[in-house]
Amino acid sequence: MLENSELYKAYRDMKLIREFEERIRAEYQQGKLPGFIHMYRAQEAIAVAMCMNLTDQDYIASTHRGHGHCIAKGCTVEDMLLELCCKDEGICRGKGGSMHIADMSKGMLGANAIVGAGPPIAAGAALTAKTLKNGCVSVAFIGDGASDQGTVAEALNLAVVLNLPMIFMYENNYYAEFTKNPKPDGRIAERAGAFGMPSVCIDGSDFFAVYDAAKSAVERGRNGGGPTAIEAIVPRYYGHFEGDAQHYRERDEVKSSRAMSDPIKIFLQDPRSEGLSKNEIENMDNEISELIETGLEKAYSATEPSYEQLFTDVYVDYKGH
Amino acid sequence: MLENSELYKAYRDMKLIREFEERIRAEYQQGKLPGFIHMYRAQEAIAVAMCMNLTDQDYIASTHRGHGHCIAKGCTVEDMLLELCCKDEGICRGKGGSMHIADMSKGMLGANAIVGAGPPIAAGAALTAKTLKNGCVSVAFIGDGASDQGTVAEALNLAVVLNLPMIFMYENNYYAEFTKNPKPDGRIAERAGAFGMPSVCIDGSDFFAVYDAAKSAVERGRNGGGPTAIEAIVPRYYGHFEGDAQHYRERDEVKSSRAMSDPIKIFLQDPRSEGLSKNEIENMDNEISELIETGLEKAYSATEPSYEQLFTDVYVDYKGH
Amino acid sequence: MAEISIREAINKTLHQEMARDQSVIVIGEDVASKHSGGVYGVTLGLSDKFGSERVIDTPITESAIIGAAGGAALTGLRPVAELMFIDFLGVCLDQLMNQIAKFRYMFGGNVITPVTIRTMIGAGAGTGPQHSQILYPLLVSIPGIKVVAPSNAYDAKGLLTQAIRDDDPVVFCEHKAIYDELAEVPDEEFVIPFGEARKVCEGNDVTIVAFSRMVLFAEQAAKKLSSEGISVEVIDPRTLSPLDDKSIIESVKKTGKLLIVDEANPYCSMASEVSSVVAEKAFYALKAPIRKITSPHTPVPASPTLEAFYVPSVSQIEDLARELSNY
Amino acid sequence: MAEISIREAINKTLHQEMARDQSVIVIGEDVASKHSGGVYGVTLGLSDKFGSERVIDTPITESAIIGAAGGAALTGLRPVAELMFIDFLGVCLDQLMNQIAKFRYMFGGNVITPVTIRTMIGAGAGTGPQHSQILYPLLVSIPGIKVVAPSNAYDAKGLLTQAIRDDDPVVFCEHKAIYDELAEVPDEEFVIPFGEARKVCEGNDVTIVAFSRMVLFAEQAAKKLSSEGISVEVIDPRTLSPLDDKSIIESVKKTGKLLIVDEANPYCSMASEVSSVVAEKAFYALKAPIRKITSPHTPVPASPTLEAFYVPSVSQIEDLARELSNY
Ligand SMILES: Cc1ncc(C[n+]2csc(CCOP(=O)(O)OP(=O)(O)O)c2C)c(N)n1
Ligand SMILES: Cc1ncc(C[n+]2csc(CCOP(=O)(O)OP(=O)(O)O)c2C)c(N)n1
Ligand SMILES: [Mg+2]
Ligand SMILES: [Mg+2]
Repeated sequence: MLENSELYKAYRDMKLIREFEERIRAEYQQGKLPGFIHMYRAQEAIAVAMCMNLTDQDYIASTHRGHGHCIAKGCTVEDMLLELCCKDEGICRGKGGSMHIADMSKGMLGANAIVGAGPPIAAGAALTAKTLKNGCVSVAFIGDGASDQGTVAEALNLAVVLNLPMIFMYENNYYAEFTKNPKPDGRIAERAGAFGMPSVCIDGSDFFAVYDAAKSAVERGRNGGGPTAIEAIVPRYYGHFEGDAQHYRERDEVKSSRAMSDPIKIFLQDPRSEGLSKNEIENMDNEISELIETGLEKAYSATEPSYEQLFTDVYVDYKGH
Repeated sequence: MLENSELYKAYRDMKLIREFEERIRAEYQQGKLPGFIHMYRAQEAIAVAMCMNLTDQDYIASTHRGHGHCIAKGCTVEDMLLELCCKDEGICRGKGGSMHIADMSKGMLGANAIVGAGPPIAAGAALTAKTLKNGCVSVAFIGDGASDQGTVAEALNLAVVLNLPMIFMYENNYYAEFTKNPKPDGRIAERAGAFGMPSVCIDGSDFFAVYDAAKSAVERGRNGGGPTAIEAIVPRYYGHFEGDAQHYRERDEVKSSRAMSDPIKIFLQDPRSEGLSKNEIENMDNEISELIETGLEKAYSATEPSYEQLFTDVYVDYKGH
Repeated sequence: MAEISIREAINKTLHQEMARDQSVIVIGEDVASKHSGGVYGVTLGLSDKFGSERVIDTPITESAIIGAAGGAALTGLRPVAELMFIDFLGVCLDQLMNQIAKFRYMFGGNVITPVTIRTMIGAGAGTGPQHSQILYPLLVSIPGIKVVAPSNAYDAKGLLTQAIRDDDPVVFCEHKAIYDELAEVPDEEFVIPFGEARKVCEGNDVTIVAFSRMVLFAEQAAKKLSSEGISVEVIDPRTLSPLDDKSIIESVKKTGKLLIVDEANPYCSMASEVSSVVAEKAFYALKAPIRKITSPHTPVPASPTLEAFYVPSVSQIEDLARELSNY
Repeated sequence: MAEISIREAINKTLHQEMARDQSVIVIGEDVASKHSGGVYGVTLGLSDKFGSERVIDTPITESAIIGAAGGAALTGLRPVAELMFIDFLGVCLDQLMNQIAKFRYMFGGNVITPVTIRTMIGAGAGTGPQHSQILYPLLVSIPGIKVVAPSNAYDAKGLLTQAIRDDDPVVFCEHKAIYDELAEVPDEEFVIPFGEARKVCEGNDVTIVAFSRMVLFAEQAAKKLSSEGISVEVIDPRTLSPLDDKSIIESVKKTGKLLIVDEANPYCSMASEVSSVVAEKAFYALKAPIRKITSPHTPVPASPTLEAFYVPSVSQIEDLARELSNY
């Protein structure tokens, strides 16, 4: 059973992700943010329920749709906004942007613009944990589209063969860009299972379902039980990236899935959340808004990286040129 | 039920592979052949039973251990020996050698020195068959080690998504080079199955078992039923390549698996082969020896490729330089 | 003749070639998507016209896409595969480098491999380190592949037509920052043979060899310099492999000065390659050091500010060409 | 001091570094195999000494190997990953090019990525088109990777030690045809800094810059020519990225003649790169065209006869150096 303090944290993180994204979405639509951005909306429960089972020492490897993972793993909104605006004080000094946010102090090994590239990297972090016997685990977030990439299969197999403390957290939102996923529910989990690890398919809109699955997977990993796969089913709320008009989707599909599966609403309606006070939640909401507004102001007024920054950090001991 | 003529062909092809390889093995040990060569011994039933279900118009993509597949698909021993000796008259004009033998006239799309590279190519051939609606099927031979490569997973998935007329023929000999395969029997088939295709695991030393599995897979493919996976279990008789002393294997393991699983012996002992005459088989054996000796003589006395050949066939309309 | 964009020219060429030859198929991620035609709309309308059997959406599996295109080409089709961004070469290079490129050679000349791979290159669109690379030098180094990079809509049509009809594998590099550039393009089919550079403008003082988007920059620089009385010859090789050495050498023999502009990272680039060709074969014509402008030896930064520093600029080209003209 | 082979030097260095630093692990296909130590015996004995937790045999999944090495490096280990043949880059390039090479830059300098990738390169062993390539030019073009190619046992030890201790990703290229070359190598630990060329022999008439196995060929040619009274300076850059431009330029300023010998395919090669550096930065010192010897723009043929034509030869080097000396 989760304590109230934990439930508040769960709410707060989900809401923070939601508000963060809605806000940057509005900014993006006004042309104020560069690059591609991908909305995590409707998937918030997955990142938050997973990461609540992790410490800062545990690792995650994220995807192109990474904002939710970052926030759930503890990256600050301010750091992220500075990076989304590609400012010099950004967490990647503006060189990474939305699709490459990383924060080693939080065990966040990076969003990734190459679909399917995260799992081998997460396997490496799990190998570190296994080698150093530090009890840490490593999580790879993987889209349904990404699950087809050969690299993901390779990572699944390596995790089994080396018995790595690792979780494959699939987020099945049925779409890869503009193309509908032809896989039946549970297929991705089954596939991972066939590599020889326990696997389960759950409702990704249900915080508690994800939390329970994550908890036992993380425990298994910490106890030397090896890798686990979790497939979480969710709808995709917005287009693939901001600006995608989704002509390829039926209006009804979008509408009904939006209505039916708001993870925050579902969370609040769950009897297990009964103990949360309206007041407290309102306070949190206000705090969140403030956090984002302050962060955004800071980000907009921060300085651009200088010409010299183009050449730094290519190598440790000398510059690119 | 197979007719006697078919059973004779099965025997002949298996025996031809066996004798071909024993002969080139002896030559190789005397330093008379260049490059790496990999012995197919003990796996003969797989190639032969599979390819007996195919015509020259059907396709196969082979592996580094490709001699058996070539012979079973109809490449002539003479062509192959010329190529193994890297002669100008070789089927690849000496530029391919043992690991790259290909013969388009037989639908043989090439041995391949990159582990796991064949299945995407075979999927392409299956796509041609599907597009041209010519009723052909395409087979990828895949080692147990190769089955882990991401490319193989990608091909499995593509074959399912596009409903390609394709067969994934796994040859599980428990070894990848010097490393023992940690997979339980049937795991490879199960993995393919989890991608959404029918799959089966059989004894690869038993010609009839392979034949039956291949037959129904090929029929399914021809009839628009999509891809099938077959995992055939066999021992590895010799080292990974010629020259590998196999220090990593127990003597007993090698000995017992050799004794227990000679596919030719098993074939001849099967009641279904009762109708084959000793005499006829002896004649075949003699023919085979002669074929190989003649081929070898021709290969040794054939001419080396000339300097100009280095530059031809890089492009269709101009030379490399 | 109507002015159309590079995007439209490619789209029309695909329509034309698919209509002309039943064996041409289009395969890739989101290529069939209705109303969008891929992320940048290049394949719009193809699936409506030719159906899902010939315009094939695939899973996100580039090795399978490229490999299947190779296998299909070996067996009678003429696939046009899309590698959405050239940056994704990393997940499928083997099928291109060790398979498709080598089939004909390894198999003793007994096969053809008529694959066209369309792919997007280049920075300037704020797409960050993993979606903005050039990478064609890597392909140029591989024997058996032809590499094409059009800088305008006319060339895009003629070169893509040739690519699809070519019996060898061709990688066709589309710079995402110039998709909307307009030019007059005939409606009729035509091909531009590979290995023939285009003289963008004539000049006597300095030769500039530039590739893809950099051709546009070089042209701008040349215009500016011409107003200062400096006469610049701009050459667009159009095909990087095969490379039209002759036209470059001829031009350098006239001007004695060479500047090469390539958006790729500097080392082992086309800039290095062209320089080395001239330093070997037109050495005595040279009146000044051979100069190169490339992006720096750094990844492409996400920051638009840094990205603007990253991409070679028109003023850099002007400065160096001016400097060269003063030798 | 004992003479040992390049193979032994690498093996001893791995033993030494693993003993010295617990965070060094070795990972790859067959690297732990008892009695064999991989296909060419380079990792022999490591698993006996350091156990299967630090010497890790993997499935045949190069993307997972290289990617896991990258992830492990980000999180505190110093992995030495083996990519059995560099030809297999095609199935794992993304993890190297888009991930490992770019981590530090993309992540704003907040990480180090101390990965060493050992890999075999080169023709001359009859291994055919898919097991004999050089391919390092492709790596040199990628910002964020360091590329090393030793030509003797002494350098192999010093450079590999540096590679393992280096905080950046390093690809260490071992030419399979020179594993048995002997040299005196100290038992003690030592490092050779990256970016410092070795002057193989001094000379005044012609500079030869050569890489990997070609250094041995150039040295042979230089000996021969010296008996003819032609004085050749041979430079082995040892590290290809970073490249020691200075030593090359200095030498060309002395000799005025440059020949570059690189076993890679010709286009966008190290030969092109070095040529372009000199044509830009030492142009006025040049007394003759810059010449290059590379393998041709063809795959590596399986036939030993053709392979012998394919690989640059000592006599080709002699001929061109002689020609240059006559200018
Ligand atoms: C290797 C690679 N191929 C293709 C792409 C282009 N791409 C970016 S996101 C995406 C769809 C990913 O789908 P999924 O994994 O389901 O994640 P989702 O966007 O639904 O969260 C594609 C095809 C890419 N970035 N990398
Ligand atoms: C991509 C790639 N990785 C590694 C190798 C080296 N290699 C050649 S054969 C082999 C083992 C293959 O094992 P398996 O697929 O089981 O086939 P078998 O040799 O047992 O027939 C390996 C690792 C290769 N050729 N290609
Ligand atoms: Mg999805
Ligand atoms: Mg095997």
